[in-house]
Amino acid sequence: MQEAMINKAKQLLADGIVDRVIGWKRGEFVYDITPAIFETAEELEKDFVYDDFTAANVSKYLVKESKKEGKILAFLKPCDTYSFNQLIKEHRVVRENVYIVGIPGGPKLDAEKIKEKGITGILSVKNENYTLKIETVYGEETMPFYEAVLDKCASCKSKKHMIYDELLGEEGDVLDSNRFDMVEKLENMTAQERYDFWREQLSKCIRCNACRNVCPACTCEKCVFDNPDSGIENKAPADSFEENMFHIIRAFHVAGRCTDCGECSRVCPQNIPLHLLNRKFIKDINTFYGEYQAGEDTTSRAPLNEYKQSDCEANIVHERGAE
Amino acid sequence: MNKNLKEQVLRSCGVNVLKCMRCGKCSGTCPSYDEMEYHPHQFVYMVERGDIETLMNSKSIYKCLTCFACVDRCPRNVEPAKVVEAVRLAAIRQQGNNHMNPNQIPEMLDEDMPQQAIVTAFRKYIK
Amino acid sequence: MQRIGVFVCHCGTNIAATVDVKAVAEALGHEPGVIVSQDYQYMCSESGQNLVKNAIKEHNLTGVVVCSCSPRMHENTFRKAAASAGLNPYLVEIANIREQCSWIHKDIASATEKAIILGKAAVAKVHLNAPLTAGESPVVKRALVIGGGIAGIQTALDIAEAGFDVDIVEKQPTIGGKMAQIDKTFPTLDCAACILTPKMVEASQNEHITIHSYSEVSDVKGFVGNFTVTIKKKARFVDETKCTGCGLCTEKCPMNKVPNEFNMGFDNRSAVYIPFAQAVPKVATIDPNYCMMLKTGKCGVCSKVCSVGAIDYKQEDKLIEQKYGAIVVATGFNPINLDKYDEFAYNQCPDVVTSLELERLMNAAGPNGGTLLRPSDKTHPHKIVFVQCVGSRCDDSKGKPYCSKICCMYTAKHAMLIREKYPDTEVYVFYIDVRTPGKNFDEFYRRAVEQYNVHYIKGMVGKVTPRSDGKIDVQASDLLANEQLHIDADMVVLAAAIEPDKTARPLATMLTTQMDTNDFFTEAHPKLRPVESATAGIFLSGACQGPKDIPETVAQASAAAAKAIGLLVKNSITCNPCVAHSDELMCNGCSSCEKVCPYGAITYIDKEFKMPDRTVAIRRVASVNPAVCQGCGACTVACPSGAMDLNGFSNSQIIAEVDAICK
Amino acid sequence: MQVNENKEFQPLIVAFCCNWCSYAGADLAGTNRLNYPDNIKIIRVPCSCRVNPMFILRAFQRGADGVILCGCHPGDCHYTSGNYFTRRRMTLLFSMLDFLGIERDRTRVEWVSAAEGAKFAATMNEFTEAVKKLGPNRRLEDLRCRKQ
Repeated sequence: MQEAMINKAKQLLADGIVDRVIGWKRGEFVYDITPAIFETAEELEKDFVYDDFTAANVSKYLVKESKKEGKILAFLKPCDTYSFNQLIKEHRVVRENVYIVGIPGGPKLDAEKIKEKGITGILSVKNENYTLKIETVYGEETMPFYEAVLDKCASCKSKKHMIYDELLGEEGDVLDSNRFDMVEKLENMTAQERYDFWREQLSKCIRCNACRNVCPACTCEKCVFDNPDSGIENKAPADSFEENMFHIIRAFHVAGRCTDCGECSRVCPQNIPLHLLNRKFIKDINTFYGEYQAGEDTTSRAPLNEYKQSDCEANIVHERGAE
Repeated sequence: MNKNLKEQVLRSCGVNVLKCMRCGKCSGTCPSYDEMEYHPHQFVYMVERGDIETLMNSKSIYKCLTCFACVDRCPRNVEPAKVVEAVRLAAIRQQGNNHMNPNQIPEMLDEDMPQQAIVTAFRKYIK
Repeated sequence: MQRIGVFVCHCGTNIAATVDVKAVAEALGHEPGVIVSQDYQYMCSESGQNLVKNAIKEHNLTGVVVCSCSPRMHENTFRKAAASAGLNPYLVEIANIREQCSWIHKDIASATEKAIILGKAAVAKVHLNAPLTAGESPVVKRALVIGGGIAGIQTALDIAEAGFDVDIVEKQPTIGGKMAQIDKTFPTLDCAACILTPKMVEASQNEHITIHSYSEVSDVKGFVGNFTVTIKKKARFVDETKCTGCGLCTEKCPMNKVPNEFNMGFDNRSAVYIPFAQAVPKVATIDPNYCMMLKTGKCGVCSKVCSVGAIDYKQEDKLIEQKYGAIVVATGFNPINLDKYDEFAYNQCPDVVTSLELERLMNAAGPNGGTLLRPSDKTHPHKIVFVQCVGSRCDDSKGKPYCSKICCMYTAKHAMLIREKYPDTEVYVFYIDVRTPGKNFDEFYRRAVEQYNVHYIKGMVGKVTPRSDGKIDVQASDLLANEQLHIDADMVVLAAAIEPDKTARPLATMLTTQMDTNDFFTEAHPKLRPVESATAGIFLSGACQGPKDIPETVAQASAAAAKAIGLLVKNSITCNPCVAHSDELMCNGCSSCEKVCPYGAITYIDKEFKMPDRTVAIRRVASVNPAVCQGCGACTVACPSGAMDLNGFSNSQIIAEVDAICK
Repeated sequence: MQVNENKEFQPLIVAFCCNWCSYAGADLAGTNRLNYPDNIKIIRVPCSCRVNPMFILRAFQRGADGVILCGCHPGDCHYTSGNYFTRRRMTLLFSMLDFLGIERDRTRVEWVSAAEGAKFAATMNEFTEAVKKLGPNRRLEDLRCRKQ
């Protein structure tokens, strides 16, 4: 795939269709793949990477990139196309300035999960018939591919591209995913258990803002948490309440806009399952107001910007089962 | 008025009789009208009043053809045929011990008995 | 530094009996920024107000808090007092210590404590109050009426009468609407044309009224007092200014088998046509769907016979842009399509007709010259059955949930007219309820029964079956006699439900006005503002707002005109200053706010921003029109970045109140 | 949650009331001298849709034990549609607070018209009782503020 993508990018650059390419390059470690801009064939040859660790969603970068002069080529995985569509809906990207090549998505790998197995000093990872051959400084190790899959890929919702100019590889389908299983499990706990669960998780938050910075729905020019007039400005949580508040408000601000790309949890250095908050909103929206998938199209109204006279009352929350 | 009976009928037909606006289109459309002592709109009204025994004792419940013309044409989706059916069911259920007792099942089962027959027996056995 | 004055009112004993007002004044005097804190017997009295005014002047106050009754009662009083003393009226806050404290609590200690907290919240808020000035926006002295039926005509005439220019946009080639098709009107039985056509002529001759017939509204921009509307004048292929309406072209046109919609398709017209004799404007229109010249380029007869050279096959749709101060919607109604009611055999049998069709069949200018004949064989009908409530009062899945209101009366009218003209004809009316609320309405219906011997039968028709002998079998139940009937009728007339015109919904979107689920326009308040839409400057006239008969329509039309005139006489309108505003630096241009704004007050502009690196970036940002915004604040919560805020109830003000209460 | 036996726990409750219906309803309750507890402190907002979830969280942060939001009945909003948006927003917010294990009885939305003074008083009595039962808000509070 990587080869095909480099060739496609080189061709589009050569034909003058695009001026720049957003792709990925490798950082210090093999599993450390980050988005990068390429402008020449040479740069592409040298650094362009697309492998099992290439999970980063580049849609958000296009907010800035698409406003620059010239056209940019973006390789979007199915999940990324949802984010991109949502950004079009919110007028955050200039569609005409982006040439989208749809590429097949994951499942992508989570280096943390490999490390959890005690495998460190990773030099290279190869997938051979769904067994990972891992070369480390201490010798070669193996582990089953599926045990190292990113959480967000394990509950993949769709292999279908929502928007593209051109497609590399086969088009997939929208999947029946099990993504709400964990939300449901939590819902079935008692309030105290849920409280304990979230205290344990959210108390780990170090407010590095990685979730906010990676989130394709968090594209505000200035975040309310950085704005002294908003009344909730804060740079770092001083207490447990502020730990909660940041994540509640963030989830609320992206409610109905979050495409469930799962990047927030992927980048969280503390491994807080932040996507569960977003999924809770998605699940509630689906149950209360009908199925809605943000990013599926570019025109529909977000559920929070819409209403029906027959909507349920807020006390539905109180009536749902006992504590 | 028998409140339990009314509740049972309403539950088994699932019809909201209060939706009826008394237009009589059901009776206007009913092919068995002249055969019936009580007519479709009366069924709806009498069930609403709880006057169900009268209906159960009337031959009218067996005259409904369940052609569903009334269901199709009712402007307010009241579905009178379902009400008639529910009253008929209430009458059938009360006809003595004509239900099979679950305890009786095992001795009656044999290899060839179709599953559906067992289910049906719960309703109509003995009759 | 803030210099705040606090004034605690005793309200006689209303407050002072349960709240220790002196303690409240004392406690609030220690709040930061408060430099004067007083109590007084009756703060709203003239001497009380003078106390406030003098304190403002003497201490050069920057904010005033009055602890008294509900702000719904005296907020304006104190704002005016402040203004007269030179303090911006929006720097006054009220702490409600009567309705929400002294009147509901008995214990003096806790009531006093609560009053102090409420006062502190008001002080905290007033710290953040900004002086607000009500803006003004000019009013264009011209009105637009959309729809040229009786509602639109009446509204236009009334507005013109007051001396304002008014344009009527009508999508048909002539104004007149449904009323022009009606034969007689209830309950007086006078001829509809005789009372309508003079109004049509009056409208065409009024110097203040411009009629854009065969035109549609294609775009609406702007806001109250200053709408910019694009009107599409559809090509009629006839030069309106030249055509004299002589009608020669319509006689000579070889394409003369076009179903005549004015007569509900019972006869034919030609491809070039004038809808009816009294049409206004009386100008021919070429129907491009049938004209041979336009379709194949061969014919040209009309052009040859036209002595003034008015025919222009090259004419194209034209867009006109015009500014208006007020818009009146008068898009009217249509009978519903009866396709889904098979049981009435409307599509099978030509002798089953709707009431509007019957109007044409009985009209002297109709297809039979006023003699009522069966459409199928042109024979005289001896038995006619009327069916009421066809498609009205239904479950949502079966038709319209509402009562169409006019059917009971026009059916009585039809029945009566038929019995009067043809005493040998039996008339049956099947009804569910006969609804006749209106002046002389029930008397009218009783006359049909008692004097004209119309057979009213309570019960709905179940099935209509055309028979091979030409008769129509009508099967129905007579609920009162408790029997099922079969009537062998010659004709069946269906009182079809009425619904808003199909153009109403796209129009509502353009106007950002609201509609109910049945596509009727929603009035700003069902009781108190029945002819205004919730969008300022847009008024509702006639059946577009709900089913109405002619007198109600005319009454509402005049009411809408009065409201529009009330707006047009002003040179400018004062806006509520407590409106939303967007901080451009923070706005993402995501369009969330626009989606929740009920007034369409928010638009987006592309604005240049100088970036820190000295480049210039163009960003889409929201801009609130203060003349249109009503200050609900829905946008402030929809805005994820917090760029949107509300004057008078800003995020920081409300949070200051929360903090003061929760301290 | 343990309630102090000796001294009855007095919750602090913030009520956001829309100017046109509920605030007027509260005034009517006052005019009719219908008692409700002094635990209730009302903040006036133009419309229930003005209430940002941040305000509610802020109240909890600063030590409120319950927050109630009152608006016009659906269909009666002065601004025609504000309360419909409120309803969706608050449904989702409350559901989220519940998901985080915050006692659901600490939050409520109630529709009170300008004519329903009695309903306003009854609602406030009921809500205060419900919050009293839950005891002090420990799961959502700013520890710094309590220490003072």
